[in-house]
Amino acid sequence: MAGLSISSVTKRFGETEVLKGVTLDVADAEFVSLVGPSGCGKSTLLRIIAGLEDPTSGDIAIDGKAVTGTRAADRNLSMVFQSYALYPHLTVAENIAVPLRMRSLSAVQRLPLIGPFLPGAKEQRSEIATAVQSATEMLEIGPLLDRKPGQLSGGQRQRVALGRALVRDPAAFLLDEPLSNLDAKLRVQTRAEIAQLHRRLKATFIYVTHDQVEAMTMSDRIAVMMGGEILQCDAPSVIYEDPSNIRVAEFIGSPKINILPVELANTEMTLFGRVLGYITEAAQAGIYQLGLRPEALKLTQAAPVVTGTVAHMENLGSEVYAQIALANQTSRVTLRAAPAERRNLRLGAEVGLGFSLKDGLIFDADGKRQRRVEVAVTHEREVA
Amino acid sequence: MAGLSISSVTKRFGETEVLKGVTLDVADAEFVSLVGPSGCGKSTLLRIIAGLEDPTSGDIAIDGKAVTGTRAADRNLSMVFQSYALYPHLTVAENIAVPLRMRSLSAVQRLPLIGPFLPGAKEQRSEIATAVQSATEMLEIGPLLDRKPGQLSGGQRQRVALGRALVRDPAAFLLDEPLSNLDAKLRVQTRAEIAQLHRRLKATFIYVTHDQVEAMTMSDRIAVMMGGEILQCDAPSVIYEDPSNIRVAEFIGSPKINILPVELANTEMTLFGRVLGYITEAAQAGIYQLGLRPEALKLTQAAPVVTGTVAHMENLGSEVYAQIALANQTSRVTLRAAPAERRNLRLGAEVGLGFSLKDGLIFDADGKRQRRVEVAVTHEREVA
Amino acid sequence: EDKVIIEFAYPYSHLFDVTYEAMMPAFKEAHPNIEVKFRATYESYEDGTNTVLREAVSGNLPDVTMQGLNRQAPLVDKGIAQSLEPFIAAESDFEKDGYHQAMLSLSTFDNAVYGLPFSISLPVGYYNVDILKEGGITELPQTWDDVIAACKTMTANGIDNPIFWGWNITGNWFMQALLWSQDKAIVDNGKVTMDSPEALVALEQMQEIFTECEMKNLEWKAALASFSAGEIGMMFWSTSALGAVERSQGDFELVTGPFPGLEGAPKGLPAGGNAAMLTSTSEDPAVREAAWTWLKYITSGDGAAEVAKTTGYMPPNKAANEIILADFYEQNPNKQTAVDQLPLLRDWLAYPGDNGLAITQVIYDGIERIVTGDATDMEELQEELVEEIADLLPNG
Amino acid sequence: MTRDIWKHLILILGAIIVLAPFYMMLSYSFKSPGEIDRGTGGFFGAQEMMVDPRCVKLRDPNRDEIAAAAPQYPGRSDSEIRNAIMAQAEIDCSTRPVVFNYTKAFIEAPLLRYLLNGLIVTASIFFIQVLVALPAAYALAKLKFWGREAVFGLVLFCLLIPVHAIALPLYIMLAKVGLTNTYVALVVPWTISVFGIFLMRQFFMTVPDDLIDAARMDGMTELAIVWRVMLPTAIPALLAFAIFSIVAHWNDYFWPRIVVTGSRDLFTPPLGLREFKGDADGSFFGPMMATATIIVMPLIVAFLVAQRRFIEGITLSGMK
Amino acid sequence: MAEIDASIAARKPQEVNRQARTAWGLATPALALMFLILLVPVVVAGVLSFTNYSLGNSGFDWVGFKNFDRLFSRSTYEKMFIATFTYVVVVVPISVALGLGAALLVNSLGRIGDVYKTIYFLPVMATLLAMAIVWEFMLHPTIGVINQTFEMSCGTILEVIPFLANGCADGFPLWLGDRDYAIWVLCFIGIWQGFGFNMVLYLAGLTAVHRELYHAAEMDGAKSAWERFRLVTWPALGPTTVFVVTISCIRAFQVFDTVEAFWPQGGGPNKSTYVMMFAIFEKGVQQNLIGIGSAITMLFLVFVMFLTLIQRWLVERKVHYG
Ligand SMILES: Nc1ncnc2c1ncn2[C@@H]1O[C@H](COP(=O)(O)OP(=O)(O)OP(=O)(O)O)[C@@H](O)[C@H]1O
Ligand SMILES: Nc1ncnc2c1ncn2[C@@H]1O[C@H](COP(=O)(O)OP(=O)(O)OP(=O)(O)O)[C@@H](O)[C@H]1O
Ligand SMILES: [Mg+2]
Ligand SMILES: [Mg+2]
Repeated sequence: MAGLSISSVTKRFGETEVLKGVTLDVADAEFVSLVGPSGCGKSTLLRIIAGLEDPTSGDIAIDGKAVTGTRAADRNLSMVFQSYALYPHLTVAENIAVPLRMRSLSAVQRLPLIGPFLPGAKEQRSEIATAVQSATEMLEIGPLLDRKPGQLSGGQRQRVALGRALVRDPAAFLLDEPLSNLDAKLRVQTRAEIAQLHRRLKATFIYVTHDQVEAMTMSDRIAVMMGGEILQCDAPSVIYEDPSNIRVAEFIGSPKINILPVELANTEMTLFGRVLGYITEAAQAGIYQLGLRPEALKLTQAAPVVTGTVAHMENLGSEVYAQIALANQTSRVTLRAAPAERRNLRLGAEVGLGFSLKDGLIFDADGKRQRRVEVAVTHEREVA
Repeated sequence: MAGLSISSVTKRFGETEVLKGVTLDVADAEFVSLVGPSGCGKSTLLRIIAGLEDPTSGDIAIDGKAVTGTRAADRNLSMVFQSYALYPHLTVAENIAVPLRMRSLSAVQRLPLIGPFLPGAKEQRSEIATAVQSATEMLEIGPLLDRKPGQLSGGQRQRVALGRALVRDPAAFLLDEPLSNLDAKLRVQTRAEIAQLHRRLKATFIYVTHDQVEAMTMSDRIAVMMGGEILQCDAPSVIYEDPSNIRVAEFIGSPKINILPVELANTEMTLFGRVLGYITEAAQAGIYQLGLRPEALKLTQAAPVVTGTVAHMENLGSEVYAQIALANQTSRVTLRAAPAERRNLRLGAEVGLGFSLKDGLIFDADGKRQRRVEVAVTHEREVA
Repeated sequence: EDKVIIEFAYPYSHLFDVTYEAMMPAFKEAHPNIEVKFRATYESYEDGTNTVLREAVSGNLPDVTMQGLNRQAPLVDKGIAQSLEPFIAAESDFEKDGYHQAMLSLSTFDNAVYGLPFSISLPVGYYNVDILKEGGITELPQTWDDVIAACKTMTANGIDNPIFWGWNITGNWFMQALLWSQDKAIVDNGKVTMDSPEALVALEQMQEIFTECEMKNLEWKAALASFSAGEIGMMFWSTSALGAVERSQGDFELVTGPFPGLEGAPKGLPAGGNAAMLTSTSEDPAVREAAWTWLKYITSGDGAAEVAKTTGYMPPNKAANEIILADFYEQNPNKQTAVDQLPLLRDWLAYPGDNGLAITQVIYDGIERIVTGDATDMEELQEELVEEIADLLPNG
Repeated sequence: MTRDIWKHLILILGAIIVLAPFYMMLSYSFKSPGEIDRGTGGFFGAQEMMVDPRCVKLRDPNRDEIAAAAPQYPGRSDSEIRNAIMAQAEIDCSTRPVVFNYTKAFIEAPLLRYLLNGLIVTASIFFIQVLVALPAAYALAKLKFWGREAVFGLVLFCLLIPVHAIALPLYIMLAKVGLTNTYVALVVPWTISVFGIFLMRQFFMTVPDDLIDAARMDGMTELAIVWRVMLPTAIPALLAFAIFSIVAHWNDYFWPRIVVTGSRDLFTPPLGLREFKGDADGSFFGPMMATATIIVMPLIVAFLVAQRRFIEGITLSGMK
Repeated sequence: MAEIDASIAARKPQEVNRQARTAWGLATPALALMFLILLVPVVVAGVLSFTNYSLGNSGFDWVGFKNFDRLFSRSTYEKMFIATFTYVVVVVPISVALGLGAALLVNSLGRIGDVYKTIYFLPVMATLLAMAIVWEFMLHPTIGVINQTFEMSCGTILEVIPFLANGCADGFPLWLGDRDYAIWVLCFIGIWQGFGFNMVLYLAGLTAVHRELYHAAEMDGAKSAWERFRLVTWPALGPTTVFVVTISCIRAFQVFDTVEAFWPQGGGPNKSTYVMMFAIFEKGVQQNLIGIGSAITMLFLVFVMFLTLIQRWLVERKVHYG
């Protein structure tokens, strides 16, 4: 149980600088998700925390103690590898038991022939067996205990890798996309199990994922990483609702946030030449970007802010995403609608869209969030 | 361009029967997604179609011709492996070029030293280079062309694997979870590219995925596989809205469908002792199961069908899932709500729920969909 | 009672194991307090010498060792073998034990005896009477000219392989045989006499035999096999191989005959075989005495008799004849041939200096060039050999 | 299937060439000396009775013995008596060649003892070699450290050193500490196998780094990684090494003959062959071939057992 | 900034030390034994190569480079180089290729392949001393099976082959006693004895090939076995090949046992098989000229080291590990 502190860690592979000074403090028992585009350096950061890779510069501290120079085996961390890295010669049960055997049995007790007969070994072995048993049951791989990794499906391998990490009680867990190959049902279930484990063990978690649902639902904080830097690290709702950067806003949320160009001149904010409102405080005039989540857009017949035609529809069953090609513009916006609204959203149908400006996020031309720009709304156009 | 027909294929690994008679016809240019729990046999089926594994019994036909005994290389299919299976000694560019080189260059033209100087080789080589170029640009791995797979991140490897499959124009594409390690943004983008490729090439696709959004949005049909059998294969909306089996209904949709026990006696349907409606046609009396999607449940103060307390909340930013522990019952139901409704959904808050019976799916005790049970609704309790 | 243990090593187990086994019971009876520990046998004479040299450096020499006759000199030079004179002096009736004087001289260096010969062999002719008959030869040849003539007759009569001449026997044995035939020692006064006219005669004689008889360059195992298989008419070789030839002899009549000479009978022939040397490093007089007792026992009387009976070698000591039957040789006429040649017995000489063995090799290579037809001009060859040998001599 | 037939044809042709000498060896181990030298008798030889010369020679009577035996042969001359005794001896000493060859192998050369020595020596050598070489190979393959290239260069250099060239200094070193003519002398010079280091290093290079990292996360020390991860995943390579090491030292003729100059009790199996070697005086090929056949048998059995463990594609199957 | 730099500077060596310490720790037993058992004797040999030491002598004289000087002036040593090179150049490529070929064929046959595996490995397992005797019998010019087999072809259609025609007319080669054939016989036996071992090494190497890669190659249209070999097998066998080639080369340079068994005296007809190791043995052991023997050893080492370096430089660049 320990906090982690990562200070200005950089990492180069030859010419390429993969991490460009990452600083992150993770409190004891905190669950931090690490999200970011593929190749941004998440796995590398994890490996550096684990001590498997040396940072080019910067320091890692676990529980306040600098661990530079401490071997991975001595950092007492547990990790799921993106590539699983199962021991090919061991069965599922043995794979999962390895970290326990390594840490709880003495070298003598581990000996193949005499080991089992040493004093104390028997109890410990049965303890290990119990732990393995409960881990495999939780991950629904109970019937596979005697298989070798080569005889497992992709998802089963991933679960074994997860089991091997979760069976212990380390200072912190480092999980690198541990659920990517699981089906939705199992994923939800495992997510819940991990969350529960987190609560029970009060362990620190660093959790790399591409699944925003996972990140949003499990984390205390989400760290959004891009191009080797952490752009923002905040509570999930803050990340979603109050991103400090347009790249964070664009990255989080699916479908992607709609970005519309707005202009600020004097105190007027205009979209496609149409005044949206007046700003209360003076701000630099110029082109700004207005971010609107798909759920912020509403279909409306009466006095729509923008109009367009339905260009594309995606029906997820529980909801519908519609892409609307804006009239007289090249850009499209995406709208999230309830299945019931499908009848209004036939392809090619003309629709009007409205939104409440308070749901909008304003960024400057560089993508920096402009929190100071407060808009006094002139005409509300919400639909019921 | 060809249809695929899989007829009663079975597969055993030693004792375990992995496929228990799978029959599936895929039309030419159709896009079929294969979903199902981890370990249900999806990859195995794909490998059998590809000709990499022999079925224990059953037949595969491509384009009407039985391909039993035809080698994988001669079936002209393209595949993404769940484990990527990149050639470790080749660069990204070379990896992607392999299928083109193998099929468009003659053995002599491929020779390392003299090959490039043979007549026609130069044009073909530049054609290949162009194809590789466009594939890598589409997948955003352009800058990595000269790296070896060992120097790539997990998601980058997956994209290379995908590139290698998509660079060709085969009879059919077999993709085994090709996007599992990509971030949401890239995933949406790649999904769109694959959909576009599908339209452009009019190729047949069999697409294994755990991501329901992918399955729902890309497919012409979704085949739901469980325990080595295909339970249902239908258009996405049918699968979601009109599943023929409770296992399909439970598997598709996240959060999971809520299942409540209802009783049918005479012509009355009751839930927890409360009459929901009357059935028009006579049906066998007994216990049935009522399936209600989370979005079918509505918060209501006025005359709720069931009441309960909020037990757990998950905020995804764009929407909120609330688990409601039903009053006087052990079971919980999940509710999908808009972020705006969050204020009503504080943990521990008492809430009333209503639903429209026409949104409910009725299954018998064995989980078979009971389509004949038509309910004459007595009291509608929808909320505005 | 005090048991004295001595260690003893000898070459060629399958030839001599039986000899020692046969003499052990009598020895044990005569000297119950001496225990002889047999060391691992030497694989060959060369191996024997090398092993002793190594053991001399590392300090674990056996008490008594059997060495090839031509290998004694280096061991004496290097001070590893010890003079037997003190022991001989202490024996009252040593001469009576009846060593052939010629044999004793084989192991005498600077007028001191360093070894006692144990088993002696001489070059002889092995003849396949059936082939000779088929080839039209009825008389055993007496000179090399006879041999060559016989070859020609036989070849004319369709015999493919008339002869094998054992030039490749270790230590330039046959070269020395041709020189001794002319009563010339190959080492004289510390000089190798390869530059003598006799040496040239020897070389030319060899060339004549090899070419005129169209002799194939066989390796010795192949030669012995060929002869045993009845493919070769005449084989000139050591008597010691008689046992092996008889053992695997095919269906033909075998006789041995005296070694031919250049003109008439040879004037001398080099002795092959091995001699027992004292190499004990023990300070204990009892051990040394026991070693001498053993050494004397095996080379005289009872011991020597077993050599005659169990091997193709001749016993080193006349006393042996008292123990074996007088008509032993009548019953084994093929073994008689060598005995008949005993008066011709001469030293199998070692070349002087550290390079002695290298000189052996130079001459071996030279002869090989004759067999393979690589060297045709014998004078030239002689010159080359002389030059190379001069290079290798201690003061050369 | 036709492809396979074609493969079988090639392989069988190769097998015939490879096997021919073994066929001969086995055949010789059955035959009498004459049949061997003459190349007759087919595969199994005619198995006519043959006389064991050693047995006969040992019964060759001396003058005294003939005198002692004289009463049994009244009226015969000494040489007639000797003839009679020898005739009886020849009858008593007759055996079938196959029996002769194999009994010689086991009795004249106490082959069982030699085989046991061989077992002790090869097993100890292999055990120590693995113990020493594997950690070094692992360090060279998977750890980054200053001087790695130099160490590897040294390994390569040592690979070049021919045993024959260093045998003498080694022998003297061992003699100086009084170890010649001991098992130790047979084992110690081979405890370091640069061959093994090089071989295992090459195979360790192909083990994925992630696997090693996983082991580190699981709390294994580097030494534990060597035995618990590298070794099991490189089992085929280890088997290849085992085969090499065991074959080389089981059959080694050169070194044992240098250090074992004392009692024959320390002989390793191939030295048993020398019992029948006579060079220019003629060797005993039948028993020699019988010995050779017996010597190679345990190796063949070991190989058959070992090759069952050549499992396919073990290294990467736990990886994505 | 300065602080950070200082901390980097302070930490870096310590961290490198950690890996290095473990690594050295793991390698130390091997290194210690290597020095004691291999390098010390080599140094001793190096020193002796400047002397005229002979075993049993109480001392020795320094002779400078005389021993080395000798090596280059005698025609015998020229033959030594020719024999050694011929052997290496013939045996290495063929035994590596045959080993690889056999491994691939055997591997593709599955269980039945085990039979061939065992058979091909027999020559490696057999005691050379005994096998040499068998070969001598087989190669016997008249009663050996080889020439007898050739003789059977006399008078048949096979006689159109010049080799057989000559043999039928003038007798078949003496093989071991024939200066034109001896070296080839030596090579043949070297290959016969060695390729099985290469096969086993390659078989071990083949187990490290990811099976899924073959599937990928199939899907990519690698139809022929050759294409799959080029695309998957050969690159995956890179590390094995480096090993096999290096070892085969070194073993070929060190060929000795066969020569000693066949031609214990002199190194073959007209020194046609007088390979380097035999020269070392002949001088250093047989003739007890330790000085010259050591000099040849030194030359041998320098020489083979040089070639190994070149070869590694050529091969290693192209090999992909893991
Ligand atoms: N070689 C094998 N031996 C035994 N069982 C195997 C073997 N390969 C796969 N299986 C089993 O077959 C079943 C189906 O495997 P498959 O890989 O097809 O699953 P999948 O549907 O692709 O699962 P996932 O979504 O986890 O990849 C699994 O339960 C797996 O354990
Ligand atoms: N050994 C290496 N040599 C060079 N570049 C490397 C090496 N390993 C990784 N990289 C690069 O470093 C970057 C970060 O890799 P990393 O594995 O940390 O990404 P990631 O965030 O985990 O991505 P993903 O989500 O795709 O797994 C990538 O661009 C990758 O190409
Ligand atoms: Mg990653
Ligand atoms: Mg799968």
